[in-house]
Amino acid sequence: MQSRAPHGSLFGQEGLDAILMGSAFATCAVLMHGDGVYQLIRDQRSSGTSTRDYSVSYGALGDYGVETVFCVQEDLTERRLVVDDLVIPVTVIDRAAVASLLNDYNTILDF
Amino acid sequence: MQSRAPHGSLFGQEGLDAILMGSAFATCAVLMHGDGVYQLIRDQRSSGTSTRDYSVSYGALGDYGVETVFCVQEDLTERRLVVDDLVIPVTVIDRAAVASLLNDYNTILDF
Amino acid sequence: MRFAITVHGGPYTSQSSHSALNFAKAVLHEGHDLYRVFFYHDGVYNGSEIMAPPQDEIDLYGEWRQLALDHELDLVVCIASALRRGVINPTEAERYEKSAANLGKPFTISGLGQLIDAALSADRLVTFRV
Amino acid sequence: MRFAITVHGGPYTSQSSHSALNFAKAVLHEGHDLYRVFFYHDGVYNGSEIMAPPQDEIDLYGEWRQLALDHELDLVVCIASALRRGVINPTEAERYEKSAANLGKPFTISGLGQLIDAALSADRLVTFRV
Amino acid sequence: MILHTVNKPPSHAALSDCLAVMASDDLMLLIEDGVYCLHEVSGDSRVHVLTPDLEARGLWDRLPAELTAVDYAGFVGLCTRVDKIKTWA
Amino acid sequence: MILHTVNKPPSHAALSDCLAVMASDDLMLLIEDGVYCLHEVSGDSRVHVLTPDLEARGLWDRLPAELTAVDYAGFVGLCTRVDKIKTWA
Repeated sequence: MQSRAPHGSLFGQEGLDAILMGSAFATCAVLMHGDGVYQLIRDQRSSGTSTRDYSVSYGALGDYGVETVFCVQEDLTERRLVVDDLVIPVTVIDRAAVASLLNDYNTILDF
Repeated sequence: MQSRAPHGSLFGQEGLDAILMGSAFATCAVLMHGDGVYQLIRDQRSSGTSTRDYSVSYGALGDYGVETVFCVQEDLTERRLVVDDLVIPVTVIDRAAVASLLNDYNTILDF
Repeated sequence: MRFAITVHGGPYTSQSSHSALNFAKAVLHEGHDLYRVFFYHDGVYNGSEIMAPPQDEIDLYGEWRQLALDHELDLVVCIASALRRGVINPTEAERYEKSAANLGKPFTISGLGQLIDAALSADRLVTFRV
Repeated sequence: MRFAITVHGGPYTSQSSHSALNFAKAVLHEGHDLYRVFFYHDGVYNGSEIMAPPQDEIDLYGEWRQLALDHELDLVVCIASALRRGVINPTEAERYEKSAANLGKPFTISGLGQLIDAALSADRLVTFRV
Repeated sequence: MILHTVNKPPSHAALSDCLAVMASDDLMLLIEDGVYCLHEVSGDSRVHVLTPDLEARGLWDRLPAELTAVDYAGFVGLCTRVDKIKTWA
Repeated sequence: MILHTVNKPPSHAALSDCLAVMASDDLMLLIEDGVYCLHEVSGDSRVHVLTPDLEARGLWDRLPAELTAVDYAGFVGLCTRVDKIKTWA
């Protein structure tokens, strides 16, 4: 579960590394929660900040066997984002559905 | 200007160190802003967390020549605090008065 | 029951190291197993043996070290997190031609697979975040 | 005009180091003086010469080092912040009986008075926070 | 059944994010700076508070009656009562 | 006259804390994750936005017309126009 904006801190980038590693050993899904959805915005160009643009690596999740990337509709709306703004296809759920999603998995890795 | 809660991070403790050092060289005042007011709550006992209780060091500010410790009334009210809850006497100002306070000093050190 | 712990915060900077240490002691005191403590993000700084905290503050590296020796704990710093932050053992110091190494025993450097293994092998994974 | 910069964030972990470096370059490029860069809190980790970031990422220590050499900058890490976080030079390593030192040149270790001096001596102090 | 830990004061999104997705039989534990949230969750019997963090912040005498104080052993005990732990920060 | 920098997204208190104390002739610069606040301050001509941070976050084409984009040289220039800098984080 990713909850931080990219570039400002390394949590998103190191969180994605953990997701990619986890998918090699178990069935994984990713929930981009709250500010975490910012990580998926298209056309990030970080040459001017000297940080790494790792958003393209989300495109590789499918190859790693990650089933689904979830976003919360309310998180998108509050941030004036729509699914077409994002670098990969996502499954949009209502905030009310997050509780049951968390129940569907054995372990939660938080970043 | 202190803006973080104590114990959870080291910003408050290291910020106070900077205030004490600064008072040796220049006229200083301290504004405990937002969550920063939590640093002044009485009777902090940190033996169970293994963090340092530095709140008592605020009592030494007067000896170091720090003129005034300011708190914002709205910050206190939102946190259900009154001046009697605090470890030192403070000067309470309205949020509307912060702008002119910032203008009264040459440099602002933020923590 | 078998526990695993992940620590994300740097020592002293964030309370997460203190909390994780106190939680680890309670896990062991309550008679549970502690499968591994995995240090990720700034948590890897906990493994530096060259920290010199003030005498009246807790020695976090020393506390982790003693707890691990007393209970044969597996303390692992993530290699990717550690390399970029300058927490390295003599092997990595030589490989990357660095002037010194600072990772203290019994901390070891390993990959993210150790985090996934801990998450899958333990009954409960508890993360201490910044 | 004379600038001073304070950095609170750890390298890579927080963007504040990247931002401070880019800002410092712009200050110099625009023809201003840069009186001092003072590293406080986790900012002191910027002075570690044993960081080994991935090859395709910026080498923050190396960039600070080169900028300081090119422009005779004063890069100071706060001694109190640095000691507790394990960023030390050979003198401190000996004093505290530590196995290694990791502070790279031209970074120096000094007291908080250097921050106050920078705040008073510079026309503008800019802080890069976490 | 999930144990949710919250370690940030009410000025951060952590508490409201947590409350928005917490199930009725889930448990919450306020730790670190999360203990400043105690007024915001008064009356919610799902909520526990870590005593050492409460004492460190001078809030020991402010605990609302409906909340349960636990020490680190109690924190471990809460973990054994649930299936997994979700952290909000 | 003060330059206020904000480096956190709207989910944090930094922006609202800043707006609450900003004088009418002060300036604001959104940097780092602060650039996500651009919708919240649209129409406020005191506000500047750091271009490299905007580009890094994929927001370059979303800048409201009333806001001014500046590069790092422009950031330095803003510092010379004010008496001091206040940072919100």
